[in-house]
Amino acid sequence: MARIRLESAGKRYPNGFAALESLSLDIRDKEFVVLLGPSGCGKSTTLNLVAGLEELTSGSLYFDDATMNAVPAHRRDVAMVFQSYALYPHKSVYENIAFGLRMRGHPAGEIEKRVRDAARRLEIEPLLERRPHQLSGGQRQRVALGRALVRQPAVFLMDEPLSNLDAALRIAMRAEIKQLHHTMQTTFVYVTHDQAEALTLADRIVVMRDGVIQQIGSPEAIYDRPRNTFVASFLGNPPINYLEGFLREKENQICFARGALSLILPRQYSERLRGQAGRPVKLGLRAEEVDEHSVPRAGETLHGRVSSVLPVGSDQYLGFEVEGSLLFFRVGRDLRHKEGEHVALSVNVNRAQIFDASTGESLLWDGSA
Amino acid sequence: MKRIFLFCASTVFLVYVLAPVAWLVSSSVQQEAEITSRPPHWIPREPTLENFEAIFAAKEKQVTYETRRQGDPATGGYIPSTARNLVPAMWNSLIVAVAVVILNLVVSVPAAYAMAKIRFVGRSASIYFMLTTRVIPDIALVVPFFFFIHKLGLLDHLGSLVITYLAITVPFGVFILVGYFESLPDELDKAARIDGCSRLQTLLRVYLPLAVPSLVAVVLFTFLTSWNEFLLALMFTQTPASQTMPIIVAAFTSDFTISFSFINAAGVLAVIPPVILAVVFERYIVSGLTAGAVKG
Amino acid sequence: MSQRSYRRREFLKASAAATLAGTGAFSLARQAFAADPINFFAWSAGVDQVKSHISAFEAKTGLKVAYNNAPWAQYRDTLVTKFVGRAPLDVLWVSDSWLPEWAEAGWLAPIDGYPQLLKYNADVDDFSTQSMMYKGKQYGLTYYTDYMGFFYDEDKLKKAGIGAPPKTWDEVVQQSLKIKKAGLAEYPLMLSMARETWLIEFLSAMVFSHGGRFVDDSGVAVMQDKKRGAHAALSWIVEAVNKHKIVSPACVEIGELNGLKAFTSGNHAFALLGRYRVRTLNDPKQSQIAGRVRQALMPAGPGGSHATVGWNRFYGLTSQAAANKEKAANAVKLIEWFGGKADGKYAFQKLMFMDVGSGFAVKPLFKDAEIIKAYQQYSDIGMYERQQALAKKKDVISPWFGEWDEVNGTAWQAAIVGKSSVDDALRKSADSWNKLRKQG
Amino acid sequence: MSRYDQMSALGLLAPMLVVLLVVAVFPVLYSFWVSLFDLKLTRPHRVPFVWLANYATVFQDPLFWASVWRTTWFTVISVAAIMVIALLAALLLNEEFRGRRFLSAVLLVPWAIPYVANGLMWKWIYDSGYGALNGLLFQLDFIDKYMVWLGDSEKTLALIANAFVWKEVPLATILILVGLKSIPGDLYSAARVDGANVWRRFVHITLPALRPSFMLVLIYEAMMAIRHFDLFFILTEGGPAEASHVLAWEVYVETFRKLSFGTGSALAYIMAILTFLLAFALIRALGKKL
Repeated sequence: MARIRLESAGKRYPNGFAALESLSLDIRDKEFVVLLGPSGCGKSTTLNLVAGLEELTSGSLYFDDATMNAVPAHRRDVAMVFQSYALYPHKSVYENIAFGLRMRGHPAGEIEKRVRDAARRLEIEPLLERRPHQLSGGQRQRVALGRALVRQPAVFLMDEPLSNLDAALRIAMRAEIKQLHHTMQTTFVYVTHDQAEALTLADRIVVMRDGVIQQIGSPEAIYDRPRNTFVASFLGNPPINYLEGFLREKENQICFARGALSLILPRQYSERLRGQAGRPVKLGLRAEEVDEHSVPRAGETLHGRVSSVLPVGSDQYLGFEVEGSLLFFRVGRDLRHKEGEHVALSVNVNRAQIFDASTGESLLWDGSA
Repeated sequence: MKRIFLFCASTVFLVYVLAPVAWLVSSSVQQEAEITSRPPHWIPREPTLENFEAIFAAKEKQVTYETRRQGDPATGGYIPSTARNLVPAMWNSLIVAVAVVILNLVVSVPAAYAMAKIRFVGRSASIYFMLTTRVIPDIALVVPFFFFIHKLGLLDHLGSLVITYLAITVPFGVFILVGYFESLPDELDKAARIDGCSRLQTLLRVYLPLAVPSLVAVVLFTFLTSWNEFLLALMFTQTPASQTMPIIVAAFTSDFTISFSFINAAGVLAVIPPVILAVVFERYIVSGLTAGAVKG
Repeated sequence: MSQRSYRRREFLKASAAATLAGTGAFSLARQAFAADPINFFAWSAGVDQVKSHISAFEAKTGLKVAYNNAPWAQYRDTLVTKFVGRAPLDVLWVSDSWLPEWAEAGWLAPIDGYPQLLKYNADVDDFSTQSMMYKGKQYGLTYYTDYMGFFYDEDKLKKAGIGAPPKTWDEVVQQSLKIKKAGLAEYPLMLSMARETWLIEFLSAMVFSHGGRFVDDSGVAVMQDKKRGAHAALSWIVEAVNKHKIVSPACVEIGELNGLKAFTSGNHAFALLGRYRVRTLNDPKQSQIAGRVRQALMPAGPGGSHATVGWNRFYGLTSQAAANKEKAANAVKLIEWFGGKADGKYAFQKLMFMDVGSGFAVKPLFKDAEIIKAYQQYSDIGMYERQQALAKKKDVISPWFGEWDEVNGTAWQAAIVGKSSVDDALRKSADSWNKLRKQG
Repeated sequence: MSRYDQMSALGLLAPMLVVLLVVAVFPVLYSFWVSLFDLKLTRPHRVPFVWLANYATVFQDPLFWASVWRTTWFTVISVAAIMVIALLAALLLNEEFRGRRFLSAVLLVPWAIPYVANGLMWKWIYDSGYGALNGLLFQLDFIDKYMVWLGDSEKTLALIANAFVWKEVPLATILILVGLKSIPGDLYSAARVDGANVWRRFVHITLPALRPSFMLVLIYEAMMAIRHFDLFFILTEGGPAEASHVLAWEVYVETFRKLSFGTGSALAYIMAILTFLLAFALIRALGKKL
C-alpha cells in the first residue's frame, strides 16, 4: 500500500532524447490509475521509473515519504505484469509464481500457501505443473497476474497486459482485473493505449503525449470535459467530430456558426465564452450525441446529406455531410436513412465541446479534475 | 529424380568429409611393411593395434642396463621412446581445456549479459573493444606473451596456456553469448528484476538456464580451441610435463626414426575426443551459434 | 544496508568467482620439483640407453638426475626458450652448430677449469675436440661424432652391370642413368633436401666433396664464387634433378628420415646419409635391402676430393650450473660419467655404439674387439675409418648460423626447384652471410 | 538505465575487461615497444633502441612483400573455395531427406579435428612416396607415375589451401545454413506463384537473403586464413624454397628461428594492422555494421 509521487520527474537518455521533461503526478494509496496515450508518449517510461527499471535523470520519486530515486527494482515493493507476460520458459507455472517470493526469502510453507491461493483465485490450479509453452495466451496472462498478486505488493504495475489477447478475452480480463483491484486493496498503475480499457478500469486516467501529461481526471471528467482536442480525440469510438467555425453572440445567446449552420450553445457555457464573438473555434461533437427521436428544434439541428450508412450490428454509423465537413454519428439501427438523402439531425448541444481553433485548448476548461 | 540427386550429393559430400579420415584410420592400423606399399592398401590386410598398444602400455619405469630396450627406437617396431608422452599430453590438454572453459565462462557470461541487456554508458565501446581484440592474429601476440609469461615464471607451465588461451577464446565466447542473450526477450529481464533479482541473480537464475544451447556451444568452442591449439603451446611449453597433445603429435612427425603408421595412430587418438564431443553435441552447436551468428 | 555497500557486494561477488577459478587453475598447473636434482636435457635419441646409464650413476653417486628430452627438430627452439626463461638446467646435449650462438649469449660455460674433464682430450680425435672449441675455450665432452656417408645398393649396381661404385659425381650421373634405363630405380640417388637441421650437413658434404667451402678461414663468404666448389655442387644438384632426373624433384620435401625409409624400401641405388644409419640399412627387420648396402668414399667433384662433413654433439655445462659451486661439481660428475669414463671404461660411448650404432670419437674404442666384431656384421670398419679421416667440420658455424641457415636453405631449394638461378641463390646466401657477419 | 545498472554493468564487465586488457591490449602495446629495439635473444647483452629501423628492415625485405602476396593468394583461393563448398553443403542440408541428421553430424568431423592432426593427415595423403593421393590417381589411371605434390612449388599453396578448406568448410556451412533457415518459406511460395523457376528463386531470393551469412563467413574465414600457421608448420615449413612462405610463417621464422624479437615484433605488428584494416575495409565495403 503506497502513495506514489513523482515530482518534476525527468528522463533523458545518454543520446539526448528526453522521454519525460518534467512530470508531476500524485497517485493516491489504493488508487487505480491508468496511464493512457499513444506509443512513445512516455507512459511506459513512467511505469519503468516507478518500477525502478529505469532511473530518473531529474526530479524525485517517492513511495509514501521515502525517496526511491536510486533504489533498484529488486528492492522496491512492486509487482508488474507485462504485455508479453514474460513468464520464465524454463520454470513450471508453480515456480513462475513462486519465484518472486523465493527471491524475497519467504518461508517455504508460506510460499506454498500463497501460490495455491493465487492459483485457486485465478482458476489455474490444474496448470501449476505445466510449462509456459504448454499454455494458451489467456492462461499465460493469468499466470502472469498470479505471479504479481502472490507478492501482495505495495504497488501493482501493469504494462499493456491485455494487448496480446483476443477481443473477447480482453473484456473478460478487464472485469477480473477490476475485481482484483477491489480485493487486493493496493495501488495499481496501469499502462495502455486502449481508451476503452482506461475508461473501464481507472479511478483516474492520466492522458500523456510526448512526455507531457495532458490531463488527469476521472474517466467521466476526461470523457466529458477534455482539456484539449488531443484528449478529446483519444477517447471515444468512433472518434469525436470536429466542425470549424466562429463564436457568435445574439440575443444574449452564444452560438457556434459555420456558413448557414448555427447552433445555440447551452446557457452554462455563457460565462466562459461571453465577449468572444468572432473567435475561430472548433466544435467537438461526440458520435453518440445525436438525438434521432426528438423533433428538430432551431439552434440544435444539423441539416445535411447522408453520405454513407455503415451497420455495425446493434448500431449503425452514419456518414453525414454538413457544410462541407464529413461527420460520423452512431445511431440506432432502426433509423432508416438512405445514402444521398437530405435529413435534419437533432444534436445534444449540452455536451458539445468548444476548442480554440489554433491551439486546440478547450475554452470550457475550468481546471477541475 | 530429386531423391536421386540428393542421394548423389550426399554421397559426394560424405566422401569428401570422411575419406581423408578413413585413410588416416586405415593407415594407423597398418604395419610398416604394408604402409609403404605402392599403390596403397586402402583396407589393411593385416591390421594391427600395436601402435595403440605402445601408446597406452608405455609406462614410466626405472630403466637400467638390464631392462633397457636395445637398438634404435627404430628396432622396436618404429615406435618412438616418446610414445609414452602422448597419454600424459592428452591429460595436459584436458586440464588446460577444462580450466580455460571454466575461466572463459566466468569472464564472458557476465560480460555478455551486461552488453546484451543493460543499457549502460560505454556499452557500444565495450562491444567494439571486444570485437577488435578478436581481429588480432594470435601470432602477433606471441612475443609479448613470451615476455609476459616469462615474467610470471610460467614458461613451460600449463598456466601459461590457460592465460593465453583466454585471449583467443573470450572474445568469441562473448560474441556468441551476446547474440544469444539479445535474442531472449528484454521483458524477462524486467520480470526478474521486479521479482527481486539483482543483476547477477537475474543472470544466474533466469538467463543462464535459458542460454544452455549457446553455453554448450561456447563450452565446445572453447574446449576444442584449447584442445587443438598449437602455436602458443609450441612457444610456451618445452617438456612433456606441460606439453599438450598437438605438440607431442607434431613432435612425432619430426622424431628421428618413426613409423608412418605410428604417426597416424597418434593422429587418430588426437582426433577421437574432439570428434566425439562435436558429434554428440551437434544439435547445440547449430542452435547455440544461430542466434549469435546471424545477428553478427 | 546502504546503496553503496549493496553495489559493492554485487561487484565483489562477481569478481570473486573469477579470481577463485583462476588461482585454482594455476595451482593445478604448477609442478613440484624434487630437491635439487641435476637437470639433464637431451634430444630424444637413445632414451633407454641414457636412462639406464643414469640409473647406474644414481646408484653409484647417490645423486638424483632429472632427465628430460625433446625431439631433435624442436631442440634448439626449446633450449633457447629454456635459457631465456631461466629454466633449471645443468647439463645438456649441444650440437656443434649452436655452440657459438649459445656461448656468445652466455648460456654455456667453458669446462677449462675442470682438469678431470680435460684429461679425456688425450683419447679423443682432435677434429672432434676442435668442434667443441669456441674462441679458444672448450665447452664440453663429446657425446657422439659422425659424418655424412655415401651408400649404395650393391644388388642394383650389379643388375645394371656396374662393377664398382662411383668415384666421382660424374660417375654418379652416368651410373644413375644406367640404373634408370635398366628400370631399377626411377630416381637412383636419394638426396634429402628438405628444410630441417640436417640440410646444412647434406649441403656441406656436397660442397666439401666438390672441393669447396661456404666461407674461407677468415670467415668471408666464398660460396658465391663460381670457381669454388659450392657453385659446382649446387649446379650438380640442379642438373641431377632437372636435367638428368636422377634425383626426385620431391627431394625438397623429403627429410633425412623419409629419405632413409625410401632407401630401405629399395627405391634408390645411392644415398647420402649419416654414417650411423648403415646399421639400420642392413638390418633385415627394418630394411628391405638389408645386407646389400655398402659404403663408398664420398664421390669427388671436378677438382674436389673424397672429403665429407663431420659433426659433433657434446655434453655442455650451463652457465647457471657453473655459477653454483655445488651444482657445478655434480654436473661435472655427470658429464664425466657420460662423456668420459664411467667406472674406468668408456661405457656409455660403447653402449650407444652397440645398441644404436652411434659414432664415437674416443680412439681406444676402435681397438675394442666387441665393437669391431659388431660393426663388421653390417659394415666395413676400414671404410668407416678411411672416410672419417677425410671429414671436415662445418665452416659456417658462427653465432649467426641459425639466422643464416634459414636464408641459405631457402636459397638452395629455390635453385633446385628452378625458382632461381644457381648464381642468384648463392649470391643471396653469401650476401646474407656477410651482412650478418658485419652485424656480429 | 540507472546508476545501479551502470555500476552492475561495470561489475559484470570487469572480469572480461581485465582479461582482455592483460591478454590483448597490453601485449599489443608491449609488442610495439619491443619492435623499437634490435632485440635478439641470442644476444641478450646488447639491445639497442633503434626507433623504427625494424619496420624499415621489414619493408625493404623482398621476402616480406613476397609473403604478403602469398598470404593474399592463399586467403583468396581458400575463402572462395570455402564459400562455394559451404554454400553447396548448406543447400544440401537444408533439404529434408532421410539421413540428413547423420550427414550434419558427420559434417562436424573436420571442424573438431585438431589442425595438427589435420596437417599430418594431409601430409600423409600428399606424400610423394606412399600417399593416398598418388595411389588413388594412379589406380584410376589419371597419372602413370607417382607425382610430387607438396614438393612442387607450383602446387604447394593450393594443396595447403585444400587442407585448410576441408577443415573450415563445416563452420562456414553451419553459418550459411542458419541463414538459409531464416528465409521465410512464404517468399518461395510467392515466387513460385509468380512463375520463377528453381534457378531464378535461388538467384533472386536465396542469395540476397544469405548476404549477412556470407559477410560473416567472408570476414571470419579471411581472418582465419591470413593468420593461419599450423598447416604451414606441419606440411611444408614454408617450403619448398619459399613457395609457402606466408606472412604468419615469416613472423614465426623471424621470431623463433632467427630469435630476432625486434623485427619479429615489427612484422607481427604490421600483420595485425593489415588484418585490422582488411576487416575494417570488408565491413565498410560490404556495408554491414557489426
